[in-house]
Order: sequence, then C-alpha cells, then structure tokens
Amino acid sequence: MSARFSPPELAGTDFEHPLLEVSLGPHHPSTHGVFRMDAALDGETVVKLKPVFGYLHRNHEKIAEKCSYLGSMPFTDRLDYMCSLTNNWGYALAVEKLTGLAVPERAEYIRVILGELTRLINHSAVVGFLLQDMGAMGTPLMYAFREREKILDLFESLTGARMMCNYMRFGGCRCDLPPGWIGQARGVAAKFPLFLDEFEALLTGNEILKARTEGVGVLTPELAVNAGVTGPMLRASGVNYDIRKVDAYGVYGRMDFRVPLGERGDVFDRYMIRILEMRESLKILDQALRDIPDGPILNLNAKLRNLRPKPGEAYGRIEGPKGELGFYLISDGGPNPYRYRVRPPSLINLTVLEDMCLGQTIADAVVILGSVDIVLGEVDR
Amino acid sequence: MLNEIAFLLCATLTLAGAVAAMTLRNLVHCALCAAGAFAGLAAIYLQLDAEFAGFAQLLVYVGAVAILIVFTILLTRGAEIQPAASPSWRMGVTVGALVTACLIGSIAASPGLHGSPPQTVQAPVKRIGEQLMNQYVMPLEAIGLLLTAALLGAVIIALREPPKPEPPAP
Amino acid sequence: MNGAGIIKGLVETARNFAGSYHDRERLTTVQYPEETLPPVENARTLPFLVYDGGDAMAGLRCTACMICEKECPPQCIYIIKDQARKPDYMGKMQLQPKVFDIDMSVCMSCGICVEVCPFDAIKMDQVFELSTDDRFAGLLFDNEKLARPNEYFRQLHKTEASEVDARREEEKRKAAAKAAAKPPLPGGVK
Amino acid sequence: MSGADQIFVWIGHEAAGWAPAPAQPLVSAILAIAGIMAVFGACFALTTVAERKILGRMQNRFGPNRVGPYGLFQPLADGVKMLTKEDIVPFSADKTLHFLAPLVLTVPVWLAFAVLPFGRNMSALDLDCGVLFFFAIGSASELAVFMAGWSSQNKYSLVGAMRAIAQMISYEVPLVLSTVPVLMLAGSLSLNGIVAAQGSHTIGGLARWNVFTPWGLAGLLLFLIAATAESNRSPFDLPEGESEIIAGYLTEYSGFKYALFFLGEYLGLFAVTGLAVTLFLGGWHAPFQWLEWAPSWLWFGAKFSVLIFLFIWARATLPRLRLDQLLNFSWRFLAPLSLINLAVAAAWHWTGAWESAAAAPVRWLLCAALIALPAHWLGRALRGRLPPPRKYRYAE
Repeated sequence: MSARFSPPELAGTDFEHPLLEVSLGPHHPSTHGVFRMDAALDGETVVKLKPVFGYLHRNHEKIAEKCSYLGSMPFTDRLDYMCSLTNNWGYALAVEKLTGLAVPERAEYIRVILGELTRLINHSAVVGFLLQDMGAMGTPLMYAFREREKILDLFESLTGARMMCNYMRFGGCRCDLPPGWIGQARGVAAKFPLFLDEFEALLTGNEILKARTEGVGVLTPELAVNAGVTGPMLRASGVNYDIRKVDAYGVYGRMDFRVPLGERGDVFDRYMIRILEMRESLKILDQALRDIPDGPILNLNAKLRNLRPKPGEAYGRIEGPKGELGFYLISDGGPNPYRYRVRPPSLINLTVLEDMCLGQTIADAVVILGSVDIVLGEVDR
Repeated sequence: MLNEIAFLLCATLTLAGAVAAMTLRNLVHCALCAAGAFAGLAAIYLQLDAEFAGFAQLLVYVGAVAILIVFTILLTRGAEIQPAASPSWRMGVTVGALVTACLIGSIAASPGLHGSPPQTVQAPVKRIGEQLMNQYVMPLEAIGLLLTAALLGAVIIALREPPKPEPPAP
Repeated sequence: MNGAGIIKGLVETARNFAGSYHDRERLTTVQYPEETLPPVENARTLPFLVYDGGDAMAGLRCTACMICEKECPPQCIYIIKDQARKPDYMGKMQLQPKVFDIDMSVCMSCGICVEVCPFDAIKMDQVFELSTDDRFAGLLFDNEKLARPNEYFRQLHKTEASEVDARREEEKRKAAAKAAAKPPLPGGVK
Repeated sequence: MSGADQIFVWIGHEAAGWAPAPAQPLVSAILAIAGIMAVFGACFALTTVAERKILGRMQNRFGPNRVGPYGLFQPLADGVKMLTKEDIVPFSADKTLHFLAPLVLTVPVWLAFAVLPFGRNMSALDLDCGVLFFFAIGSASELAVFMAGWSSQNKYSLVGAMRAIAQMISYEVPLVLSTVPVLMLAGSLSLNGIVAAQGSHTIGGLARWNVFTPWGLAGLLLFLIAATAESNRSPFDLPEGESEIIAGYLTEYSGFKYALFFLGEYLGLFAVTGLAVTLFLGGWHAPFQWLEWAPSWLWFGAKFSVLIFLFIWARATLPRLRLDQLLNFSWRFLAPLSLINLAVAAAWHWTGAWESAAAAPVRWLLCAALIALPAHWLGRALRGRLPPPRKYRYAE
C-alpha cells in the first residue's frame, strides 16, 4: 500500500510530478456545509479542481411548483439561510411583477431597511467565515455573530423568527413595525460602525491577513462578466454593477449611496469591498429609518390565498448580499406556478472557483472558497 | 552490574536497529530503525559520560539525519521497494568489508583489550569548546566550509524553475 | 512598521477580553437553563388551537374548514371533520374537528396557518422545549394536546389578542343586535 | 532564604531520607520525576481549560463553565471522554508505527523537564550541557510526527506530517540560534549557570535579566516566535490547520492516542516556555532585588503563566500563514535576524565597559538600533516591493 496515490486518469501524464488527488469535502471543516472540491495537487499546488455539489439538494423548485404562491414564501427562507429576508423580497418582487401588485411606500421602506440589515449580517459573517478558513480561531466570526445577535433580535421582534422570517407578502409585508422598533433599529445602526472599526482594527492592517489574501484568487473582470458573477465578487473585480442602482427597485432610487469597486479582484479586495459595502448600507439604513412614512403596509388588493395570476411570466431580481438573486416564474393561471426557477448567486459565483484556484496552494483554495461566500442551501436548493 | 545491563540494552538497541535497517522491506521502517540505532549509539556515548558527544549525536543524527533520510524517501518514491539485488552490490560489500576491517583494527588496538584499565577522560563542554576554537579551529572551519558548499550545491540542484500555471481557459 | 497590524489586532482582542468582563454589550451570551431572554411578543414557534370557556374540546374555535390543512406548506396538518355541529361565539352552528393533528417534527414554524385562518382558531405558541425520546408519537400533537385557552393566547401575544378579542366582541354584539332586530321565524330552528 | 522558597527541596530531602542509604539517590530521582509529572500534568489540565476560557473571553463568550466551579473540572470530563472513546486504527494503517507515534512524542517531552530549574535548587538534573540536552530531546518529536502522519495512510495526515517536518526543521534553526547569544554571554550550557548569570542586580535593584538588553529582547521575541512554530500553535498551526487539512497528522487518531498527542504538544509548549523563562527572563529570579522574598518557584510560575497567556492571546488573534510564507519567514527573516542578533550580543559584550550613567543608555540604544534596523530591512525584503496602497473607487 503506497502512501502516494495516483488517480487513474492522471497517472502517467507527467512522471516527474505524480499528482495527489484529494477530495475536500463533503464533510470537510471548511467547505461551508456539504460542498466538495476534488482537487489534484502537485505538492500543495492545485493543478485541477472540480467543484461537486448537490449534497444539499432539497428539490426547492419542484416543491414550489406544487405549492401555492404563498406556500413557497417560507421555503425561500431556507434558500440562503443567512439572509431569509432578501430571499423573501426577491420572490415577492417576482410575484408582484407577475400580478402587477403595487407595494405601499411604507412597506417599501421596511423592505429596504430589512434588506440592508440582512446585508450587514451576511457581510460581517462572511468576513468572519473567511478568517475562520484562514485559521483565525473564529474570533472575527464571534464578533460578527455578536453584532448579528442584535440584528436578529430586531428581526425577531418584528417578524417573530430570527432566521426563517417569512415576512414579506405579495404587495407589502405581513405585519407592521411594533412600537419602538425604529428606535431600536436606529440604536443598532448607530453602534454598528463601532463594530466595523473594531473589525478593521483587528483585520485590515494585519500582515498575516494581507499576506494570505493579496494577489490570491484573482478574478479578472472579463472572466467575472463572462461567467455571470455578480455581487461583491464582481464589484471586487472592478465592474460597476449593482442591481440596487441598475434597477432601482424598491425605494433605492431615493437613497443616496455609493458602490465601492475593487482594484485587483483578489481575496483582499473581496474582503475590503464587503467592509465598504457595510458602511454604505449603514448610510442607506440611516436614510430609510429617517424617511420612513406612515401608511398601510399591505396593498389592499393583495390576496393572501387563492392567488391565481394571469398566465404570463416574470423575472424578479434583487441585489442580494451574495449577488443577483433572481426568481423566474411562469404562471398558467393556476394556483401554483407552472415554472419556478431561482437564480442563486452563490451557485453562479462558484463556477469560477477552479479558475481562481489554479496555481494556488490548497490552503489558498480554502480561502478563495471562503471569499466566494456560498451558502449551500442556495447552491444546491 | 547495572552498568553492564544498561550497556547491553543500548548495544542491543543499536545492533538490532542496524540489522533491521538493513533487512526490512519497507524503506520508511528502515529509516526509523536507523534512527533507533542512532539513538542507541547516543545512549552508549552517554553511558561513557560523554555528554556532549551523546547529545550532539541525538541532535544531529536523530533530529536531522534521520529526518533527512525520511524526507528523501518520501520525495523520491514510494516506501515499498522490490526485493532485487542492487547492481552495485559488489561495491557495497567491498565498502562494508573495509569499514569492518578498520573497526576491528581499532578495537584490537584499544588499550581496553590489553588489560590496561581505560583511563577516564574528563571532557566538560567548556574544554571541548576551547579545544575546538583553538587547536582544531582550522579543521572546524574547513568542515564548515565544506558543509556550506554542499548546502549551496544542494540548493542549486533543487532549484528548478517552478512550472508556470497555465492561463485559465477563456 | 513590521507587525504594526498584528499588534493592533492583539490590542483589539485584549480589549474584548477585558470588555467581556464588564460590558454586557460585548458578552451577549445568555446562559440558557439558568437565564432566559424576556419573551418577545411576536415570536413564534409552533401552532396551537385556541378555545374559549372552560371546556377545551367544546370551546375550540376551530370549525374544521380545512384551509390551514390546504395552505400548510410542509403539509403537516391533518383534519377530519366531525358530523356533529356546535354553536360558535355568534351563535352560528359550525362544524368541529374530530381529529386535528399536527406533526410537529414536520412543522417549520412559518405561521401561514395563522395567517389564513378566518376564525382566529390557530395561533403560534412560544414554547421551545419540546424534545422527546419518541420522535413519532411524541411529536404528533392531537387536538387535546394542541388546545390552549384564550387567556394563554392573550398572555403570549398581547396586542394581537386584544385586537382579536375586540373584533370578536364587535361581531358578537352585531350578531346579537341582528338577532334581536329580526325575531326568529315562528317554529323555525336554525 | 525563606522556608517557603525551599519547601519542595526540603520535602524531597526529608522524604528521600526515609529510604535506606543506597537507595536514596534513586528515591530522590523518583520523587523529582513524580513532582514534575504531577505539577506539569496538573498544569496541562489547567491550561486546557484556561486556554478555552481565555479564548472564549477574547471572543466574547464564556468558555467552558459547566463542569464544576467555573468549569474547572472540564479537563476531568474531557479526560473521561477521551479515555472512553473508541480507539480507531485505520484498516490500512501501519499499526505498529500508528501505536508508537504518540509514545515517541510524549515520552521525550517529559525528559525535557529534567533540566529546567523551576526554583532555587530545584532542577532535577543539573547537566553540564543542559541546553544541548533540551534540544536533543526535542528532536524526537519530529520523528513522532512523521510516524503519525505516515502510518495513518491518509492523504491529509501525510500532508500534515510533511508540513510539520518542514516547519519544525526550519524553525529549529532560529530557535537554536536565538539561544546562542545567551549561552555565549553566560559562558555556560548549563541552565543553572544561565540563571545564575542573570542573578545580579543593577541600579535600582533591577535584575540583570537577558531580556533587558537589546539582544535579549530581540532574542526573546525570536525565540517565542520560533517556539510557537515548534509547538505547532497558531499562527503557525499549519500541520493541524483544520480548515485546510482536517487535523493534519492527527486525522486518524482518536481516544487515548489523540489525548497523548494533545498532552505531548502542550508539554512541548510548556518545556519550551520554561526554557524561554530560564534563558531570557531570569529563570526563577525576581525582577527587583526587593522582591526576592517571594518564593523563587512562584516567580518562575508567574513568568511561565504570562508567556502561556501570550501564546493563547496570539492564538485568539492571528490567522494562519501559508506554508511557503511560513518557510520564507523562517529562512529569510528569523534565521538571518538571529545571526545578526549574535553579532549584536558580541557588540554588547565588547562595550561591557560602558557602565556609566551617560554611556549605558547610549550602549543600549546603539545595540537596539543594530538589531532594529536589520529587522526593518529584512521585513521589507521579506514582503517584497509593496504595491501602492489600494484605493477603492466608488461608483455613484
């Protein structure tokens, strides 16, 4: 029994460099769930990497085609379980397009607030996970989770659940803000910059972090655009594409915020872009919490049950924390969608994994995977 | 009495390690047995009150040489070898015979065999250091130079242009 | 300077180390069995059935209309209608469930049953200590196990319960007024 | 000296005195061994729980606090868990080596404690070449790690073992080189001799610890960094980097064997920390003359705890390096710097006459500059030409 193992299809190709094939995952500590990377290594350098997914496939799309329109809403919570509210929003947007329902202004503001809070949760946790993959003992992750708790408390007092919120409805939101909620949210938003400063003091200048991330996993803008990469990953490569600006859905058109763009598209840029985006999110939060009007939260014509949209199709997309989250619906006039399709940003961002990992070491591959920001619930659906 | 037992143990360890290193099939086992033999030798030195030599033996042979051998085995090929006679076995036998002859010669010449009690040599570290730095400074420096040259040579041999990663397919 | 960033990071962790001893903002952990968080009014875990009055089975608001069963996304509700009817709070005769089972191991706490229920009969509970060693029978709740008095609902969701109670009072009053204005048909029941 | 200072020595003497005369040396040796094993065994248990609690606090959580008061009995619970776990040996493993590896790691590490002076008259073995003994014993751990990784027949284990050996060999060089100035200036390889050399006091009663000299300070830092790497602790925990190679060479170990590895690693850390205390921090001496009344072993323990805390602190803060960066850091920064430090120590030695109030600071600053400037340049060279600081554009 030899300690070396040459996989059949690779053996003999290059006698000088027998390749070591390792299967990272599906129960590897740092594949963010049940993801697998089949990597062929020369020493510790990755020469081939095949992402394998599907271990968490739950038949989301087919279930949604058998469910009523409302019934799929709680299932969308479970796509990207870190940011259930943005998933809700994407799906609600698609159904609203399909049915032509308008959303009252107050509901739009609530959606923006919740969406940006979700972005804060997601980005801070992702940076924490990235550092976890780099071996930082989870300290940044714990700090991120500490702040996440405070935001989750807000979610709980509004929607009744911390993670699986199931809050948005077609034509508005499920319930109005409880009294005092805005004040609490302002408090959280006011303290968040302190946490960001702390985070940056811990991480941004750290020489080890810089050494581990600079120049690692470079994604060129051309490749990013060609592969359909979206979200912070695309913007870290320097491409200006943010659906909040492009579509100006919700009331984002009224918000004053900027889109940070990276320079080199490496892991450090992806880290930094997320930090900067959080700061911009805080700006949006401030404006939305200041300007939120009174009024109804649900379109009076909205039907909860027995929604039967006219035959047609609609694609609703939002700038989720991970990228463009789209829902494509075809209605045949029945009570459930004829076709239901999710465009999961994680999955599509993951397709460039091999291109980023080639020529890097296996330790880098793990970090690059961490910087892609995947949630397997969304990748495998 | 205790001394004899300890010596026997150390000697057995050394010899058994050496024999095993020669006969075992698995190269990694051989290397580890060789390390055991080195350690046994160090123990014998220590038993003879030669602390410096004993610890240096441990540090250099177990800590560095054995690891080097192990590394070489892993970097060059798998641990299993085919039981085939080496083409240069005659050379090996010759060298072995020569070394054995030298050893027998020096053992036969040692005063211990001729009945005279072995004189105890006091060699504290300080004196070894002084001797090395005064009387034997030239040989020491020469050996140092040789080793440095060997190191540089090894680096040059090992230095190979890293294969450039292929550009990602468009 | 070399290592400046590392030293900055070390200072940050040291600050958190000290801070975790005196700053409740930093040490957010709640030591669960000894401490619990104050209940959140909107919080929801699993559904329960509301009843009025003293008798749980007689006072169930549920009319076995099957809407929740149909709408439940994971399909964890199972209802069989009873043949017998009973008067509801407005005096109208309504059906009642013979069997009302919820498989709590399947329920995903989305609360859609509550939203679609036209009779305010099913509401979300806030219990979370439900672990059992029998995951099939132990987590299949029947109507007896699901029934909770209206006071319990009032206790959990104060705002919602007072809204519901006011609405029901109003409807009851209207129904009574209607009944008083329109004398019952001679000889007619129902 | 106070009674408390020599209490352990006294107990040892008295206890050995009960034995018949010919057996006395043996009995006192056994007593010393038992003492060391008991103290550092307890220390191991305490450190595991203290580490988890400190890490927890640094990460804003409680850490273990369920077993016993303040979670102090956590190690007991861990021990019971470890011992009752199934001991799994992979089918294709080399069973003998798989079994031997934890022993080869743990046994020599215990030996290393023999030469450490824990207090006045409190070293089990006063060897003439104690430092050499220490490093010689330490070299066995590399073989143990290799045995563990290779015998497991697991790719992750093998990669972990290769990483571990590469790392240990690379960091042994700065580790040993950074101790050389101390040996040179103390003129002794004996740890007791080194402690004695740091025993005198200067103005104000400040002890003459090596760490108060520029080369000593630099040496301590170099030594600590190299020691972190030698004991495979974060940020140099690549051999076990759990996010990359699961648990490295420990992947296929469970139960008691895993516990032995764990024990061996911590003991290695303790030993090397004890050596750092002895070499640079004056051993068991008090920092000021007027503090010498406190028992010497207490001083040793205090310095030891502070250094252990430093290791835990670094672990809580820093991410892990990559293998090539790790090796570069050793060969291109630590090793040259420790050589330069040697020269600085020599300069310090030659300027030994500058003892006056005016000249002493000049000497200090000069030597400090001699080591600080190369450190700066080497750091620059290591990082390569820094790219211009990144600017992030904003799109409106």
